[in-house]
Amino acid sequence: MAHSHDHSHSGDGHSHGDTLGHVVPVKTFAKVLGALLVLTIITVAAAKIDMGKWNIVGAMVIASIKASLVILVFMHGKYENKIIWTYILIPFILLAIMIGGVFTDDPFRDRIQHFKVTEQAK
Amino acid sequence: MSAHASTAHGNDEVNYLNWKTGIWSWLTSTDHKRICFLYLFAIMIFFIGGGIAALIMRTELAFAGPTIIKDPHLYNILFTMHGVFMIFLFVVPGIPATLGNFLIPLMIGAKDVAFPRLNLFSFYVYVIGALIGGYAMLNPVDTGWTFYAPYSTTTNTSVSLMVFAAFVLGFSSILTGLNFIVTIHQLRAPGMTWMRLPVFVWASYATAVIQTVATPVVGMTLLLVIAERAFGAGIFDPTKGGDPVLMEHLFWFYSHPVVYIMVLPAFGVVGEIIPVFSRKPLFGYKMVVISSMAIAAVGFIVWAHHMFVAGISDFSAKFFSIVTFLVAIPTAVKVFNWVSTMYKGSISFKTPMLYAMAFVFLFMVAGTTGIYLAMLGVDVYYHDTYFVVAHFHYTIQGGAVIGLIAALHFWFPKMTGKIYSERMARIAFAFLFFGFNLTFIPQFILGMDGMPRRYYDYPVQYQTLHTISTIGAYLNGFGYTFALVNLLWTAKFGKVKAPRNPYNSTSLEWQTASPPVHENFETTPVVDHDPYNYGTHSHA
Amino acid sequence: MSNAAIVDHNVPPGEPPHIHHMDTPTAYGAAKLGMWLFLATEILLFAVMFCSFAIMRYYHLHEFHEASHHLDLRAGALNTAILLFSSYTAAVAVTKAQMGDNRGVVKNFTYSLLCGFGFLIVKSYEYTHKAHEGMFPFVWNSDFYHYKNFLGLYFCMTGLHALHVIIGMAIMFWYGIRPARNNRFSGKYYTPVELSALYWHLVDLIWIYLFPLLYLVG
Amino acid sequence: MLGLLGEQGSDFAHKVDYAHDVVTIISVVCTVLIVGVMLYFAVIYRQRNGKDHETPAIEGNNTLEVIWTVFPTLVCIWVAWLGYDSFVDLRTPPANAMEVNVTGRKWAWDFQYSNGKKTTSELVVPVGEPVKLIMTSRDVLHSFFVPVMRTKMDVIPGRYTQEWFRPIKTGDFQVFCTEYCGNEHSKMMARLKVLPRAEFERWLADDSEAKKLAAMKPSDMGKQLYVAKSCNTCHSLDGSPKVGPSWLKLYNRQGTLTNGQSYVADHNYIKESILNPSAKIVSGYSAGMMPSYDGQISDVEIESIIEFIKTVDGSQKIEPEVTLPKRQDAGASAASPADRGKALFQDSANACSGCHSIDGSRMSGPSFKGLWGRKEKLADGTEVSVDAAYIKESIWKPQAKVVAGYPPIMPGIYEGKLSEENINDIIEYIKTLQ
Repeated sequence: MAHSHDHSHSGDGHSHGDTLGHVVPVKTFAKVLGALLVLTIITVAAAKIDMGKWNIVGAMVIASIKASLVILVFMHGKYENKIIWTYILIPFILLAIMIGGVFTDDPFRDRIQHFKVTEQAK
Repeated sequence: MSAHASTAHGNDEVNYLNWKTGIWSWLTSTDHKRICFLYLFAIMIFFIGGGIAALIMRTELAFAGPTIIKDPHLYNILFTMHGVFMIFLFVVPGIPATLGNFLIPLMIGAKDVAFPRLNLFSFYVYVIGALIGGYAMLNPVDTGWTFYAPYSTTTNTSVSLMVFAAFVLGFSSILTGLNFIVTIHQLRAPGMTWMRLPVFVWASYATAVIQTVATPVVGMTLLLVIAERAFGAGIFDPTKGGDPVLMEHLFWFYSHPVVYIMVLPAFGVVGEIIPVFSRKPLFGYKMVVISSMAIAAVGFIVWAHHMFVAGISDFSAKFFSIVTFLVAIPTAVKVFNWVSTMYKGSISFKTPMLYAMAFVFLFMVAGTTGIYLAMLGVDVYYHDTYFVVAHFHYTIQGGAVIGLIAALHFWFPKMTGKIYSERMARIAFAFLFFGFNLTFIPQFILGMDGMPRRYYDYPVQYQTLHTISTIGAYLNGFGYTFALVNLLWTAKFGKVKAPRNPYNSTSLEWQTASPPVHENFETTPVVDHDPYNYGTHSHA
Repeated sequence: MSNAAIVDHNVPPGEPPHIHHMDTPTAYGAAKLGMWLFLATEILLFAVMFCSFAIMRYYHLHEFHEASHHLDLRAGALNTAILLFSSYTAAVAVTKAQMGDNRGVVKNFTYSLLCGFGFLIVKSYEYTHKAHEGMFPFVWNSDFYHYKNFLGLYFCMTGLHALHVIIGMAIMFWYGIRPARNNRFSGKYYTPVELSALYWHLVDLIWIYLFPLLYLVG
Repeated sequence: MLGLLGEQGSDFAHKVDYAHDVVTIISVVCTVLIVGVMLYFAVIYRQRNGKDHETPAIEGNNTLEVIWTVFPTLVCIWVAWLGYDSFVDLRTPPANAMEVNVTGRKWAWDFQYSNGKKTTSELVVPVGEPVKLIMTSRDVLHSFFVPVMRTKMDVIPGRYTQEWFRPIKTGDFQVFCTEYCGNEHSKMMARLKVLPRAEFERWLADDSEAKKLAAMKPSDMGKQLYVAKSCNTCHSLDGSPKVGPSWLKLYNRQGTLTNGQSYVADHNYIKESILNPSAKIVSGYSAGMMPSYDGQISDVEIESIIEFIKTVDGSQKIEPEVTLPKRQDAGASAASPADRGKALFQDSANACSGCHSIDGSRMSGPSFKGLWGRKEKLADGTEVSVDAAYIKESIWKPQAKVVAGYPPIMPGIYEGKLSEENINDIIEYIKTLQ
């Protein structure tokens, strides 16, 4: 709440010369693209190895690294202010809450014996 | 307290109401104040529609056995219609889209919202949603407003259309919320610091956040219901390996926070009204602000308290029960602050103040009965009984709708430039308040006796209380009609012109003309004090 | 009691409405915040399906594994590369706009558009193939009945994603390419380019998660 | 304490009620205090003579803020604990609990005991012993709510949920469905009958009928069921067409359906047709005539009926076959209204006799013997005396007033099929069956 009272600026403190926002050189983008493609290959390769339930963890970790790269560089996230970062993070937090909340339910449900309607009859 | 500086510039003749005329100029206006009226008229249609549905239902329920409705299917349609109209089409856009639209720019000293055209667009999205919903009523839905699977995925009424309408309406809600967030961040007048924002703006901000980030969840959930119906996606339908309880989870993930979309702005309204009529600063402004944000945040982690008997795991039920109690604390803090604001005040009982005080009482009842429903063992008994119905109506009607009516009375002079008849407004208030309690207190008792909700017919032992409740409903309906007709009549034919600042308020929206000029302020305001700048500081 | 000082500030009287509604940096900040908020809602739209996916996978782990092998991994990987590349060109377009290079904007957004088309072509190839095999809505083959939960989600997720691809392409064309051809953008004004690109990156972002979930680990 | 929730029927009810009463007292005290303080302020600090008096600019008080944040927190913790505590009991059935299977369906409750005994809309349990209900649904969500037991749980298709209670007193209690489930949601009730132990044992052991059936050869059992389940009303064994297709050489018969597709009357087809009669209608017959036997018939019974069908080759004699008159224009040929009514009753096109006996024996619907003027207890607990209006309503709108203890399975096909005159004739006929 303690952020700038000076509302009339965009809050983007990284203005470069003429432009309103930060200018990222094309070369940086190219490097990131390379990294993303390499990470994709790693994901595919990692999926070929059977690591049980760690497969999905690994895949999600790599995906999250890729997503962070996209947000930070491609989407100029690195140069955005706190407000925007709040709203970048909120959906991910809510997704975590949603999945976390739903998973307090299903894995903990009583496994009631499938008595009997059928068993009894047979 | 004076507004001399500005009256010099003021031109009372030209204002936002008359600077352009003709229906077309209203329908295409991007002026937030005019859009407020567009919404107001649109939602009132559905308020009346939902209200009539409620009265028909109450009439049917007045006596045991089939009375005026011969077919239970029709009854089921009516309560679905009542729920869908009241929730998706009336209360959710209720305060935010009408008064939020009107007041946020005025209160923060802006000319308009950040995206005026988007604002108008979201109104028309609302209209499209409403039209789709209306079209769906040709084969009326009978699922209840909750659209629980697998009933909703198997009934042959037009559920797909109706939930699509709800999806579209959600889109409108999202765009409104988004607009407000950006407006409050970017367009505050010079000197309007965050801690000088009126609590209504804070409440609206919290509301807007919920609108923006919760609504997509229900939107997608409803789309998945359509997918289930259209091609059996196998997500919610148990016969295809889906999980109906998952649908409940996702539905309540939005539909619990939506309760705060409805009621938080009403908190804001009460926080505005009480200081003005007590001539006191709002007691504990900071805590009121923090509690608004806390309610919005906690609202996202308590949803499964709607599902204690839905077949969720005991662990889940226990977890969600405990976090639910977290809501009680900031809400209690708010009530304490409102009441303390009146301490040593100079209290006048204009109609808005009567509504605000009624709100405190009704909300105490709503809040304390909410405690029962958060308690695991007790909720098992009360779940899906009339106790829940009564609690919900105390929260939403006693909270959000009374808040809306209070706000309409309070800001009426600003919105229309007219002064309504205080006597008529008080008579309406009396009917409304008395009728409301007469409707729903018997329903609490019915709930204690175990009467389940959504029953077309009931065992005879419940009849007396149902009859009383029906009488109350009619009084309540009469009160609403009276209040709204009074306001509408005054707006159209009223003779008494409102001054700039009829209540001697110190917050910004009262410092401009009544009604305001097209771009709100004759000159950009510079704010140098708190919104509730009342009373004398003791120089001890 | 202090006055509510209302001082003439900076707006000359008689201005037409809304033209000077906000000054340029404010408008830029507002538009960007608005867009990010909108992207947040989009992510939450997909969040529901990710959550459903998690639960359904929990219940039908084995079926999900098997069913994911029925998807065309090469098509999925190709589409991933296409989208990553298109995201890169979209990002480059923003830099070009910031430098006032309108032709660069047109060129790079056109690459992105073409990639979008490529993505859709591959996707429709996959869909037709699935329809052929009887793993498609309305033509379910009962042999694949137990894959229904996976495939239902697969079609909901990729279908909605494809819809976003189409919307993203329309936005890039309408708000990016079209005005750029009229040399509208400069270092002072390139908001539409940045917002279109942001939207397009979101499409990529979602796919980054969809690809391993659907095609790889199942 | 306060007894707000009414009669307590289970041993944990008092715990729930205690939690409820504690929170009631807290709520009332808080509401009265807050509203009282508000009104007190309103009175003593009211504006006088329409003029404002000077007010202090009090902006807050940290001590107070802390107090009224901490105090509600403490109260909430206590109250949450009370709710939690009562809930743990509600959800912890003792290991030795007697299990009863409960199936919810639109719109009735079926119960099955571990010895195979089945009831509909009536759950009988012994007093003083824990009962665990293992519940599932056949169609949509339902919820099994026994107010006196203070317990409730949703019933979900495709899954089992459970609830339990230990009754502490005998008597008849109400069971509601509290999860909205469609048109007759408010009629989806059941009785909970708590009996003394010995009486319950007797009731449970009374399975003479079931035992006799179980001892039989499947095809013989099927033959018995053919009559007991009223199949004979609509399906002949000699190839003559009735309301439904004949069972003569039915097994593996091939033919076309009303939708043009072909069918083979194999195991699956027959089973489906029993459980979901409208799914596949043989060409030449109409849908909606046969009530669903879903929930009315066990898998074993279906098996034995199929075994019986396999044996039907035209040689079978149907011993208790009601001699049905040939289909006729019922109204014209008979003389008195009662005779016309009798003809309508026996007319296989109406199939009344499939579910209603005329000798007082219990079938799927109430017997017509002595029906006229009888007081019937309805499923919703109200009473109705059988008069012309009730019979008419029951024929045209069978689900409107279902007699307690009977499943709501009568098809709603008679409106438009039977005229008012026809019904009057039937009423005259019923009057003769005293």
